[in-house]
Amino acid sequence: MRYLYLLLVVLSASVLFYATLDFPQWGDPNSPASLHVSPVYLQRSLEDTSVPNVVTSVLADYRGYDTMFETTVIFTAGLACFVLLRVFAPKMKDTYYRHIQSGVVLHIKGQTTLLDGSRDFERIDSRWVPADIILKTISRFLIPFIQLFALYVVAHGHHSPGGGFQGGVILGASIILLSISFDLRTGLEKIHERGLGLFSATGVFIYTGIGALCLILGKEFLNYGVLSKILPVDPVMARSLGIFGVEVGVAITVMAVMVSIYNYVSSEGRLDEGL
Amino acid sequence: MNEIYSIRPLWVVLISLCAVPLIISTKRPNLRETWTILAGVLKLALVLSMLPDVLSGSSFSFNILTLFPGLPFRLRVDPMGLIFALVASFLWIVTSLYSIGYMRGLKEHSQSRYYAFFAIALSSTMGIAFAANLLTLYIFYEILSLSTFPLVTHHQDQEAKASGRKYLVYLLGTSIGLVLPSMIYLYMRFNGLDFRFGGFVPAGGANLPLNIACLLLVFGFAKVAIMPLHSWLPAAMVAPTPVSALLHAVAVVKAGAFSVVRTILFVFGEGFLEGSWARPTILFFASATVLIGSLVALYQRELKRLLAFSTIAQLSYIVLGAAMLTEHGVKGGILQLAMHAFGKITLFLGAGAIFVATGKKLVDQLEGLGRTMPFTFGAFFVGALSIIGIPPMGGFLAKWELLLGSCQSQYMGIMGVLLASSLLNVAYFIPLVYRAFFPSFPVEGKIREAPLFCLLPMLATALFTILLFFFPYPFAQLISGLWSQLLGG
Amino acid sequence: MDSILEFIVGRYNYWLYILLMMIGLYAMISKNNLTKKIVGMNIFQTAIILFYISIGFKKGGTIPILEHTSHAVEVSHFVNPLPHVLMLTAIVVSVSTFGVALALAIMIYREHGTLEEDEILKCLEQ
Amino acid sequence: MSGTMTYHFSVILVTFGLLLSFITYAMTWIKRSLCLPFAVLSIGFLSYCSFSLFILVIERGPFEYYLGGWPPPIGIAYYIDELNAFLSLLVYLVALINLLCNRERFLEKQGDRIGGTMALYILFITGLNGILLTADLFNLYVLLEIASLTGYALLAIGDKRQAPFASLNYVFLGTIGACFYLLGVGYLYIKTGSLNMQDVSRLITQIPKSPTILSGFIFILIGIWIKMGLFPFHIWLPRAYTNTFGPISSLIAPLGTKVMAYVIFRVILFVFGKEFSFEIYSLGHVATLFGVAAILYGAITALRQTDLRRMLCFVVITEIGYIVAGLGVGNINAIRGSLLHLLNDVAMTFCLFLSADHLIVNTGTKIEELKGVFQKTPFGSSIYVLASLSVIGIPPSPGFFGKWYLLQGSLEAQNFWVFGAILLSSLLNTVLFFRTFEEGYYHHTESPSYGPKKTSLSAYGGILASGLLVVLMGLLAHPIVGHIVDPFLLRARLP
Repeated sequence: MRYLYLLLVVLSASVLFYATLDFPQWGDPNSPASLHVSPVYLQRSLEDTSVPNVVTSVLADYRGYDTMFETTVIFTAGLACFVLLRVFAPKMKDTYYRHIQSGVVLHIKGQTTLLDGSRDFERIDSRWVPADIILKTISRFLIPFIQLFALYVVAHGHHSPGGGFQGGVILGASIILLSISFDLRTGLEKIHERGLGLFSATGVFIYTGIGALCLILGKEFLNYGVLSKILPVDPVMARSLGIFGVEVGVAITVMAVMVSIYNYVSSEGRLDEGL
Repeated sequence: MNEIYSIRPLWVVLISLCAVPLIISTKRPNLRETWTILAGVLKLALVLSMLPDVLSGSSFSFNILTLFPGLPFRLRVDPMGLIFALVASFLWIVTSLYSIGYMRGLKEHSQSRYYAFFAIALSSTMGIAFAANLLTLYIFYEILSLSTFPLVTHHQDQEAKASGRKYLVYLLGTSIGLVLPSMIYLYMRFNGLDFRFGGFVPAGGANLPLNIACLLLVFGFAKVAIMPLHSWLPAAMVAPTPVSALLHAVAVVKAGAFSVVRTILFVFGEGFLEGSWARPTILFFASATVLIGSLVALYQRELKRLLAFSTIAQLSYIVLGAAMLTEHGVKGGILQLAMHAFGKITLFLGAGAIFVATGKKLVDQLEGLGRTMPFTFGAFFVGALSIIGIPPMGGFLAKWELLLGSCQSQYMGIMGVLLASSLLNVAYFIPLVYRAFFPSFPVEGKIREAPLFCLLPMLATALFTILLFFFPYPFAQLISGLWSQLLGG
Repeated sequence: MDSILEFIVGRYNYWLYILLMMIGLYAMISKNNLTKKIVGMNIFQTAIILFYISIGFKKGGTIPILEHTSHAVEVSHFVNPLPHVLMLTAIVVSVSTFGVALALAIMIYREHGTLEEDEILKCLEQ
Repeated sequence: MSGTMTYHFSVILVTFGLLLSFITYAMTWIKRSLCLPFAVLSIGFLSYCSFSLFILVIERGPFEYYLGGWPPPIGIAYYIDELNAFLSLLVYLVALINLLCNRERFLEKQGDRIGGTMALYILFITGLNGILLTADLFNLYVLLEIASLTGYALLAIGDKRQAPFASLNYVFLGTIGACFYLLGVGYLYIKTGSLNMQDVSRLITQIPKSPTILSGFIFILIGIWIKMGLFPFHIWLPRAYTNTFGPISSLIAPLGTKVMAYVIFRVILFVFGKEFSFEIYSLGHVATLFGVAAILYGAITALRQTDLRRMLCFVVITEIGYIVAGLGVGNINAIRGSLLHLLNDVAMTFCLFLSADHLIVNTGTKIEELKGVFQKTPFGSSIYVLASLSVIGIPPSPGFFGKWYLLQGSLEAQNFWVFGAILLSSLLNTVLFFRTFEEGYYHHTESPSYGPKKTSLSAYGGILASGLLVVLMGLLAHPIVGHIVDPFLLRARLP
């Protein structure tokens, strides 16, 4: 059987090699790929959209429609994890609470939500291991900076490498860091499952909504230029702003979905203690 | 000859279909059967209403849909179709009345389903009769196969299962495996499949693919039960007797025979068949079927199986008649289509009446029953005589024409086949009837007849068998009209 | 000889992606452990990303971020932005597929208590 | 204004699908009980859009839609013609009927997760629609992934023991398929520099015999073939479709594979072109080979199945075989036949899976458990019979017309392999379906308590609607060919 697999792999590889015979040299500036459409992007990006980062302008404007679906793909992944993994009825029979100041753990037989509101107690898992103090301190210290940087990456996508996806991922990572270094419940306290769900839908909604807004204003879908009708700017700047709006939407969705995928996967959908 | 564009043919087809929802939704048996009878009467009336015009040489036609380029779903009423429609729609009423007696007498289950599928089967029979091209005919032919399946397997037991399987394998297998490819080939070649008297295939019988296509069509319409594709018919005798009577003496098998006649006369025609080798092949197989079918019938112990083999033999008469391609042959074949229907249905109804009254199915058990059931056996006798072809029964006319036709044709051997078969018919029918009336043991003479609903339809068909000998007017007229069309066209 | 060498060296990025891709493909079809298969899937997808990105590269080109002042853009100075854009999408797709695959793997583990394919199949046959 | 608005329906169809699915999911966190009614309304609205779009295309002929206002090859374009507009209408109709029919069952099965499930449901059909309408090779890939990801997730709902594993297998194969497609697109891009279908097709004619283009062709084909479940790339299909939740199988089985089959036609006829595929490289032989193999394999393997839904999966494989074999024969009638069959198959397979699911709910998944089901639920069974007869190809059901053209085309091309395989498989399908009919039919009991499980009126309505769809497709076969399939073939410059 193993030989069959190897044969299959070799077969595919040989087709790949065969295809390569005809390829242009690596880095050849005169390859067809570099001559047909891409020069247009490089030449027109500034005058069309006033965005110096051509990757961003292609991403969110010339091929903005792809990117909308790309965001939807992310959203879908979060949705899929929700549908597949989320268990609404927890199977845990007993509940454990920890008194924060003293570290005493209360074991309560049967389900209870009696102490959930109390600030002195936190609900924990039976296999709970106290979070490390060094980890906690450092991450508490780092997370604001990470988040600030994330916002910068989102906002500065027009001028430097960055944009919604990258920023969103960094933002999500900061929250995941919180969940890892403390526990999942702490992360969920900062941003609840409901919030994540709504955020993930809102982000994509912003993207698609901006597109639909262009439609309502009488032009093609995602034709940001028409936004100048409602914004006090000229069509080129309107495109730039449109791109920015879209990037924000992307960032929100990516952040929310990243965190919720982590939440569902790490807790097998129970959203209890996590890793 | 003028064509009348009218929706009437469509109504003839649809009327029994419209009755189906009524039949299914009605819970009360009386009302349900009223719907059936009502639909039958309306259908017959509609068919009859077209008779005068068709007799005067017009034809009705109606386009329903276009199926393929140059190939509409089209109905057309010509004399030949009208003959078949007349026979089938008239006998449907008779059989429906009979069914009431039979089904109630035996307290059968699922009677609504029974009547509903019967109605669908009749609709498709009318469709076959009025089809204007091969594809339309094929469509109705398939619907007929499928709608009769629940009727054949009505008892839903192991025996019915085996027979139903055979029924479908033969009928669907041949129609998909043989008719469909042949039809597609013809369509590809001639860009249309419209029936035309004299055939749309041009003369020149040596063409190999066309010969094969012809044979595929003739054998593919396996409802005509030419050997070796006959064995579904005896198997289908597990059905309740009215089903056997109407479907396996009239609607289904005649639909097969009708399709074959259409194929021979209206698709390929004289010009092509004259020199082809397909024709002798057909004649050979049909003759063999006539002889073997009659011979096998001699050895049957079960009455309905005997009748089934007799049917197999008699159906091939029709094929023989059409394939002879002489005036009298064709006329005889088409007359046989009508006459055999009346004769055989009488026999089947008789068999059913015997079963309802006494529960007896085997030939041996009939001995002496003629004494207790004189009317039933009287009718049975009339039917048997008609099948044999003895005047003054309608069957005689058909045989007469067929014999005349065989004299005209170059195949004199067919005459021998026909005569030999008649003798065999005598051999299996006459002793049966004789022993029923003159048993070898004494029987007390108390008359115990079948229910009235069974008896009356049977007597009616027997009466018609005789009447048709004296007044074959509509049929004979239609057939001559058909023939003059050939000469005119 | 030189031309062959040049052919090989001049296209080394392609050889790399083929190698990477075949590693991924082999892992995907031959490994017994579902996690390994998922990892193989990821390698497989990454190889394609490498392929696309290398299409876009131009010798002497820099990242496609322009200056606001420059008017005439010398196209050959900037690498082709389109493959980057496409691959951003492909990366996202591969992350999402990875997420869904992990979710499915967790479901499988929950049900069968193992991620070894043969054990699962044995379990399913019963 | 209304005219331009209908013009925008092409994009509304897809993007509002997204918007509505986002809202459906968001409702999970606001008011869960509204998710399902909202989803039904959304799909209803989208069906309406799709219907208007179809009418527009029929009236005015095909048109392009530039997204973001950028003309292709710079931007992404939609290309809407009669065929994909009609297919998209079918997709929405199927989704709508299926959802209406199975509302209660979804709610019962998914409970609090219903919002997410409905969002996936809408996203799935939206993805399929995007695939149908787009004229951009890469956009097609992204939408393919949306349809696939939602498909993986939806298929994993169902039998807990089997479904996730089957779905994960599908993930692996589906990813290989999608990646092969992506790689193929990359090859085309490296040689042409464009992603727009029309543009690529223009540029390819200038470099006819390039190994790269050929490899791209091969990879794209294999990628799509994996996705559409063509033998021998079908291995994911039976397991995935068998073990999933019934209403999901009746959504995905008819739609997923057929839309991918459409992509094959789109790519071969409109990107690579007839000359490239059939004359320079002999796609005809390869496709015939695969098609005939799929037909025979599907028809024969189906006979061996004991599980009803699994049996139907092999029927799907056979149907895919018809479509590919028709493409392989390559003359106008055969391709007409396979496109018509593709359209009809959406309706037929849907009706088949939906009614079979109804039977399964009433009895069990095994064929032998069907005993007496015809008596138990005569209505559902009769629709099942209707759909099966259509698959067998009894006239005047839709299945017959597709087969007719396929047979005619293969006869004209004197391709007796395809001709024979289609006839044989029709006969085998007859045996196959009558085996299930026999189980359902020959078991008569007199007991009055022998009724179907409680089924809501809307479920019966849905099954009836699916049956009507089949009947309608059969009756309208000629106009469909004349107004939908033939213009498509004309533009593909097939004689």
